Amino acid sequence: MPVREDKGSVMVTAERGTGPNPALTRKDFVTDQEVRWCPGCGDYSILAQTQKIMPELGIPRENIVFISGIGCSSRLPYYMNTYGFHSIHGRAPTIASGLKASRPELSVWVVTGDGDALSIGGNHILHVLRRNMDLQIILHNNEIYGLTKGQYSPTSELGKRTKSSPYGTIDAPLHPLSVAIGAEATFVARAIDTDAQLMHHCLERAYQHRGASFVEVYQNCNIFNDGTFRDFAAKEVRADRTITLEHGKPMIYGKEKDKGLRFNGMHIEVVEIGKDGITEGDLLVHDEARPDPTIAFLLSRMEWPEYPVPMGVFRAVHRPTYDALMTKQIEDVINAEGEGELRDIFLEGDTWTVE
Amino acid sequence: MPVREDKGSVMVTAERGTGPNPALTRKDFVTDQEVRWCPGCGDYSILAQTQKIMPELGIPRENIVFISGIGCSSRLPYYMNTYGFHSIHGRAPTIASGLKASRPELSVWVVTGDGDALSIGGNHILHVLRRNMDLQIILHNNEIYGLTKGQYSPTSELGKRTKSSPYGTIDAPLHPLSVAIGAEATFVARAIDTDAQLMHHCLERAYQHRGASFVEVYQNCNIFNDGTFRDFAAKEVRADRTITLEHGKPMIYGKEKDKGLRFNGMHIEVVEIGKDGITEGDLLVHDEARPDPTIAFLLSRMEWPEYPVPMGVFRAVHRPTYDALMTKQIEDVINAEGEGELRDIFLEGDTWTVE
Amino acid sequence: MATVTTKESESPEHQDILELERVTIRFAGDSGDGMQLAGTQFTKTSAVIGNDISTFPDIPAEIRAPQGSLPGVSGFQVSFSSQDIFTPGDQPDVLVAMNPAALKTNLGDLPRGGLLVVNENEFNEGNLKKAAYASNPLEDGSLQAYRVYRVPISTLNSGALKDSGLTPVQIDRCKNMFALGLMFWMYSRPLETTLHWIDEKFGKNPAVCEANKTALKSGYHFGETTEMFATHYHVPKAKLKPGLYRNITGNEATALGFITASKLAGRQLFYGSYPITPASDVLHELSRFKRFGVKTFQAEDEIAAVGAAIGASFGGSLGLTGTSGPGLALKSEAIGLAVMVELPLVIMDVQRAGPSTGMPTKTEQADLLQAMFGRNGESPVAIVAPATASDCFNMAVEAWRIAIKYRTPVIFLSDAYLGMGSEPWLVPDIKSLPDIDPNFATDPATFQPYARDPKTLARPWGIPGTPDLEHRIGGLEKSDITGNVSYDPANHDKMVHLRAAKIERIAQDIPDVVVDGDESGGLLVLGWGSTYGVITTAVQRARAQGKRVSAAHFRHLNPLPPNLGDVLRRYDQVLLPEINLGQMRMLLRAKFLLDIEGLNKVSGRPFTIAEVERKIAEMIG
Amino acid sequence: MATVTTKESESPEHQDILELERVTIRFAGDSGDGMQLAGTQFTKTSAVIGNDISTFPDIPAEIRAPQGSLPGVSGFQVSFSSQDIFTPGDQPDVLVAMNPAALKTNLGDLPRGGLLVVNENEFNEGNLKKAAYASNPLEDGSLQAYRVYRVPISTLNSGALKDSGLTPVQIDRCKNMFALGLMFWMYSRPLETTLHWIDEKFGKNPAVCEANKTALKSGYHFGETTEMFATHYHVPKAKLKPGLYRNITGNEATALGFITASKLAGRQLFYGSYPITPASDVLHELSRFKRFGVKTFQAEDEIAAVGAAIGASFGGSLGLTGTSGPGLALKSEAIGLAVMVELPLVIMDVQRAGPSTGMPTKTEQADLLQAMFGRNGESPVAIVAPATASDCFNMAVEAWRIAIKYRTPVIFLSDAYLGMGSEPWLVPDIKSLPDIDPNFATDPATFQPYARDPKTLARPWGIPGTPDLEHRIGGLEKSDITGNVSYDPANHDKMVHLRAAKIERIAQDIPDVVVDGDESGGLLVLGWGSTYGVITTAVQRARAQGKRVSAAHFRHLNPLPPNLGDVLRRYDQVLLPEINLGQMRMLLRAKFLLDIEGLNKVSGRPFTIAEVERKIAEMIG
Ligand SMILES: Cc1ncc(C[n+]2csc(CCOP(=O)(O)OP(=O)(O)O)c2C)c(N)n1
Ligand SMILES: Cc1ncc(C[n+]2csc(CCOP(=O)(O)OP(=O)(O)O)c2C)c(N)n1
Ligand code: SF4
Ligand code: SF4
Ligand SMILES: [Mg+2]
Ligand SMILES: [Mg+2]
Repeated sequence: MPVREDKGSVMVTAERGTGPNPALTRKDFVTDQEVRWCPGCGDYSILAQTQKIMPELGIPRENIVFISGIGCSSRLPYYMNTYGFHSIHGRAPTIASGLKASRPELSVWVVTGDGDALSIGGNHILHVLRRNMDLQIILHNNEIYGLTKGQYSPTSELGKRTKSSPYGTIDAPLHPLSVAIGAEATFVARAIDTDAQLMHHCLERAYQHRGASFVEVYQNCNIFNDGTFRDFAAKEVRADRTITLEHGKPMIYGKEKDKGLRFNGMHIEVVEIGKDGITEGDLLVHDEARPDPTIAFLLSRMEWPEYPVPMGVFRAVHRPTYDALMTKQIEDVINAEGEGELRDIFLEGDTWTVE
Repeated sequence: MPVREDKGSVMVTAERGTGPNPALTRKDFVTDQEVRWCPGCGDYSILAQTQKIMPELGIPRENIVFISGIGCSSRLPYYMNTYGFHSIHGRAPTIASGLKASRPELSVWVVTGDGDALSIGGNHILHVLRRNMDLQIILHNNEIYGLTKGQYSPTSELGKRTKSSPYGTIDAPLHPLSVAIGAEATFVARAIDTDAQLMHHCLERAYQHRGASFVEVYQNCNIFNDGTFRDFAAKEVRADRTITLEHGKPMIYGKEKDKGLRFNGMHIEVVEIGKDGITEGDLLVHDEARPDPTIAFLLSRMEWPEYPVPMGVFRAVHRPTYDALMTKQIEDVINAEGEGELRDIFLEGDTWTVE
Repeated sequence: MATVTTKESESPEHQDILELERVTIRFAGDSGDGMQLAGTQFTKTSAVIGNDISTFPDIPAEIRAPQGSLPGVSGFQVSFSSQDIFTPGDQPDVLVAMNPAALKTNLGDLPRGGLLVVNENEFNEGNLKKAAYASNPLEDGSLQAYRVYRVPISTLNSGALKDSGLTPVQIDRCKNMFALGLMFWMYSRPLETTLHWIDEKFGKNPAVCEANKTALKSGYHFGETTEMFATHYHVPKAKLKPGLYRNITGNEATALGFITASKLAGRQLFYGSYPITPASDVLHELSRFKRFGVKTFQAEDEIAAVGAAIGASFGGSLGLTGTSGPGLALKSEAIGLAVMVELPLVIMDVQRAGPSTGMPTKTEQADLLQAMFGRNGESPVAIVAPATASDCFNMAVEAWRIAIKYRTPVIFLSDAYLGMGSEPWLVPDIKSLPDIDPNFATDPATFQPYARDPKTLARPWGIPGTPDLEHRIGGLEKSDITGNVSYDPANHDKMVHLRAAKIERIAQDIPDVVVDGDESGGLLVLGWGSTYGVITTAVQRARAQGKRVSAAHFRHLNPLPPNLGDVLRRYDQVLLPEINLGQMRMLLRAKFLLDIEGLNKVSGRPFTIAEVERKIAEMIG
Repeated sequence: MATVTTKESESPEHQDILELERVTIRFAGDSGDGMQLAGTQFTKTSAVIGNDISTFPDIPAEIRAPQGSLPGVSGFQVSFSSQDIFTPGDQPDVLVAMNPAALKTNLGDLPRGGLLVVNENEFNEGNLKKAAYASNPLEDGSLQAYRVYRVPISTLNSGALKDSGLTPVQIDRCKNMFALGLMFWMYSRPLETTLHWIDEKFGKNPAVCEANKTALKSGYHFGETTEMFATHYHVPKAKLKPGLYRNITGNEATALGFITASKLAGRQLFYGSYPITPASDVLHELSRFKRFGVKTFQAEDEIAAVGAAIGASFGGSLGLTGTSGPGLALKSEAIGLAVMVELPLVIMDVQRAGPSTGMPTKTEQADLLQAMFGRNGESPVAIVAPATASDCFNMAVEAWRIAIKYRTPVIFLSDAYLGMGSEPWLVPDIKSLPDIDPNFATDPATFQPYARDPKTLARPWGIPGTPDLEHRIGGLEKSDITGNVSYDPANHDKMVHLRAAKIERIAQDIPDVVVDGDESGGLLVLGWGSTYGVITTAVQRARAQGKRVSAAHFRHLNPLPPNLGDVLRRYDQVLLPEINLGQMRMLLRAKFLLDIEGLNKVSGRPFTIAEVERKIAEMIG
């Protein structure tokens, strides 16, 4: 089988290249299974972008694997004509870890939901990120449990009324990207179902990054949580209420490109360019490659309406991946000690012969 | 039973008061069980401070509960003459949550290890912190699995050789306080087994804080990981290599009180007071109550030798606790709807009589 | 099965009214067509007018499928009768199919000669394609075996509502009410209950409210005025036990049972749970009941849910957790802890089809052995299983009686069929239910954490907050009496036996199993859990045919009713139908060394009465 | 038990040498006293000189207790013989007690008349108090029933090492070597093996190296020169099967078996595990073997460990996971997934005493029913159990043969007694072991994810990286052949039966159970797992006394050996000793409807031979 050689890339700091696979088109990634999401569900557009990007990455189809947990979002592998594993609730990162660590040449994608990843699966997310296992993790965050018909999730806003919280929730939500950054993530990004271009960009960057790439996608569940992101994500207001981070560029946003973010003492503030003598030069310049994760963390705290909601790549730093280190350690040992012979370990310690 | 009234304290922003309970002494908190840690283990001094502080907090003994998971550290409840529960590996936060949510008047302490809390129990730590359950969580971090005789833990340094990593580990460690802050913790602090006074202070502050208090204690395992903290924590160097955070005070440290931390653009730097015209006024002033957790997060990233290791209270902010909100929600519903009568819910919906 | 009686009478419009003993209707349509609502309303009305009823919703896989597609079909079956009934009926007598997909998926269950009402408007090219019909079944003669009524429900409905001021989409949503109205007419049911319900539900939106009422009435009048239907039917009142009734699903009854236990014990109910089909409804129910002081804790996972319940029990509350099969697997380790610390704990498992994720909305009884043995070491727990939807109430209370009296985890083993199905519930007189004494330890002079009550072998429950009872518990082996950690071999042996003996002692409180039929001889059909209805009906029918067959049902699965072995030995043959591969059968064979025969079906569906009847016939001719 | 033979001979110093058939020595001291080392060295030397041996370490609870305390006592028992032996001996013939606490905890096992060697220096007031002795047992006459040798081991040792240049603490650490030297003399063993080992171990530190050697020799010479010991002993070589031997623990043999399977299959071994006593040693062993390409993944918990193993299996590696009882409970849900996706997977459970945390270092066979049934739904897996420490190797390979051939999870059920105990292992000839064919699917033209091999019912293993075999698997019910998600009732029923039938098919590869003794009639003592040694010995002894009793042992627990039922029916009585409350007994009773008798012990310890002999006598006089 054709295999993308990726062994020994422990110290590689460059990103992985992409390039079209001329033999394949989007259609090659569509399965014969009927798509079973509710009409209008945000999952459709995530699926569409995922299918679209595949031929552009230059990976042989047989080397691609999609692994998911349980949830509406986790049905996605059934619709991707690649290898796929729709596993059990919360455990996709563990299955993906075993697969990637044992077969580093495969391109392994994890598809998960806010409940799957951050409720039952929180611990695995924590550890897969700190290990920097070379996976793409796509979190469909609809701030609700869709599949089980509408209970609140760990990202649902405080006070939300749902089937299981008829008087409103009392537990504060997690910020998925703060959790990821606190867990030593090397790549974190955010996209939204309604912005195909941004999603495409985040998926591509996630693939290019060697290491665990964590992408939160705001996804509308039009049945149980319709419009949660509307306030800042609706077409009419999006430009003024979100900011797309671009590496090396000042943090400017707004329909008129007239707003920016400035670092002021120890916190971040929104300023108007041109007002009070503020120029582009005063603005914070986005540096996704900062080794220290603090600014990325700060960005992960920004919420509408206090701030524009940051989108795009928050952080992309390089650190050896678990799978590559594992491969390398074995190679090093074999180089040093020679390949193992059963006979040698059978005869470890004292032996004796009975005649 | 005498009960400390704590209901309805949802919006309380003040800290909980302490005051000696004249009827009790340290001895009242010692059990008849033989202490079974290795001689010289850092757990002894944590136990000693815990027993010492109890009578000072002013809580009736019968209202105190210690809950632990499994590990050397998790034996601690057996030595505390209070109510205690030595549960199963990683699950102490869940049991403590059920107890505290159902009996908010109790003072519930969680004792855990780096494996117990951050490996198998990572998800529960995440959620108990975001819920801000009013618990004191004391993490004995010895950067090793002690009880199972010396495998690496999620806080062991990269490359560490242990029984299960004879060629060195390949997974980067977690920073427990970064994880906690990323999980929306309202109180995080750090102490060390050899500094009794600091430990006492952190335990006291943890108790005073209403909400989930997360205290990391560096604890020496002299059998399987002796001396991990020695570089910065040994008596001779401690003053120069650690910094004790004090709310409202500039960040000064060093035997001679001649070093400080300054905020420079977007990162923190170590400066010498008096040199290059630097004065106290230039230093960062510690504000544990900052609503934004970013600076606390930044502090949680500081490591020797690049930086002095911060000790003491990193963050202490107020947010309603889960247990209090739960109590209040029930009270509000009862006030609005009246106390429940079985008859009413038996007869919900349409009923009919058969004669 | 509809039994046509001879009595006929005339309606004003010269249509016939036939009196029937029992009718089973299935409403089927797209998930968006409101079939569950139509079914529920039909059920309520039938109950209110005095029929015995039984229902079963057939909800599609958890994902919403595209409109008109086969996986998107949703069904609701209701059986109503003038006699006691125990199941929602094997096969419908009437199928209401709102679109081609609904017809396709459900027609197989309609017996030849059955009544088929179709919404002919939906049989257009697009929908036929979605349902994978090559040709239109309404046209191609493939429905000849049925009594087909083609009703243009969509257009009749929109016609009736053209002046309602609603959008076309809103109007279309009312067509379930039109269909319901038609069925109400067909089975001589009054409209009041549903009209009242519409008022309550849509009161805030007068236009929608009016439209729904109009649609309902239009459906009814369509039946009355059109000449399409030559006959309509009447099912007289059933002779139920006198009293006040409501309709209840098993999950609702379970929730009420748990709250009732908490009231009877005078202790707060604490429910730790993580949502999972088909158990989530109990979480939804209980979280509505804050005014009872019930605390519901939606945990991060099943382990946290049971952990929190154990913590609550340690604190003296009724620590309850609930889930379905995969969640029970996750709780195994913590249930073992509860066995070791001997605290009251109830674990509800609403079983669904497995293994693994399986078929989440389908029923099965295959978690029994997991409940018995799914923990490391010798780790006995008590198990109870309700027999019917309303029996869920009784067994939920019973689970708590056992848990509290014996300080033990108790697994409450329900299933999707019971949990989602409904039947009339004779509302109990609360005063008639005996209190449950938590019997807390309070006396420091005599308190020993692992001393035991000589009769029950239960240890004392000494809760935090009680002065001078401070003590430590945990998962390491405990020393007898003191509860200190002990590695003593003899002590371990003793404790393993004590824990087993304690569970056995529960049998002293369990009623003997009662046989319905002959005292001995012939065939005994034995059952546990949700097979009660089919077994009872099948055995009654076989006896009516003069067969020597009896039935017995037990609700306590561990320990078993004390007389069970004696009873089994009295019969020539014993048959045990189970919705699994013979799990209880294995336990009984091992215990009693009797060659019990199994009838096993694992298709995600309950047995049909006919299946049990057939097996009886096979065994005794 | 030591059998004194008549032959006597004289040593140069006029001490007697008695020839014995078998001797059992227990070394006991504080955890810090190096008893495990002393015991291991004694074992090695005995093995090297040709005795058959069997050992069992008795390690204290997981926490290091204070020096000299009762919970801090560590023991190591070694039995060596000129005959085949199967167990480390019921009771020691000799007890070496390095301090009062060791005496207190171990004396109960020494038979009256047994040899007792005590380090009298440690019997001071402080140590006596720590061991809760009211008076000094060396002085108060309480040891009269034993042959007591009071040796001032500490002072003799420090005297010998006074010029070693070591600190007093370092010197004291050598006293285990002194004691060992003394035992070597007493049982006529050469010092070479241990001297060699000391060189290897302490080579880098010459002073310590020399000191240990000196201590060892001093102990030996002390025996030779002192007049304290009138006799020493000789145990001739055993008549073992010819070949190359090494000493091996069950956990070591297990690890080697797994690596061997990986070599035989030509596929990488991937071990996902979370540390837990007594399974961790397999993780430690496998992580040393990177040069075999073994990948060990220390996961964040047991669920992640099994998840990773499943992922590795999906990728075509040998996905292995290992744990002990509580960890198996946590893995339940994921094992159910592996059942549904039908991938090869081996799950090792080194059983320990439960329930819950139980007694982590103690042995038990009480996870059998958890292994069989601890999952939701009908979720069958294969189960194998090794009989002895060295048999762990065979069964580890066998587990993989089954897993790969039948595409199924296989549970490998070892226990603390096997895992930690050791015995000589006849090193196998690697070439004699047949290859294991992973038999991957590669042909897109014929590939169907859930098509089945007609003989094994296994589905194809088509791994990522194979062009045009792209497919999706998962935990929802699968459609026969295509593997698509299916809610079809008939399909579910079929798949449940297929999965069960596939596991049953494994029986076609399982050897018949072989009886040791009579073909039929009388009593059959049946066993599985680690009871092999005691049962074999007890039955041999009973037969030697002319009793009509036979033994049979099986290593395949699910499915069972095909002839098992027939065999059982041939005997008048069947006895099944188990270290649980009768778990296999229940399964066999249910399956064969035979009234099998149980002998059950749940004290965290293996049976003694005497216990089995007693039961045999009770049953057949
Ligand atoms: C062990 C287990 N527990 C619970 C469930 C039920 N369950 C399935 S998906 C889900 C949550 C889905 O939420 P999310 O991950 O946000 O996915 P979404 O449906 O919103 O895309 C739950 C609770 C399960 N399948 N397995
Ligand atoms: C379910 C389960 N898995 C594994 C174990 C084994 N185990 C006990 S403690 C422990 C780790 C201890 O490490 P830590 O929490 O750091 O505590 P320490 O002993 O270092 O204080 C492990 C792996 C267990 N008891 N239960
Ligand atoms: S329930 Fe919500 S998330 Fe699930 S498919 Fe429907 S719209 Fe999408
Ligand atoms: S092993 Fe380490 S952590 Fe455990 S008791 Fe000993 S010194 Fe302390
Ligand atoms: Mg979601
Ligand atoms: Mg630790």
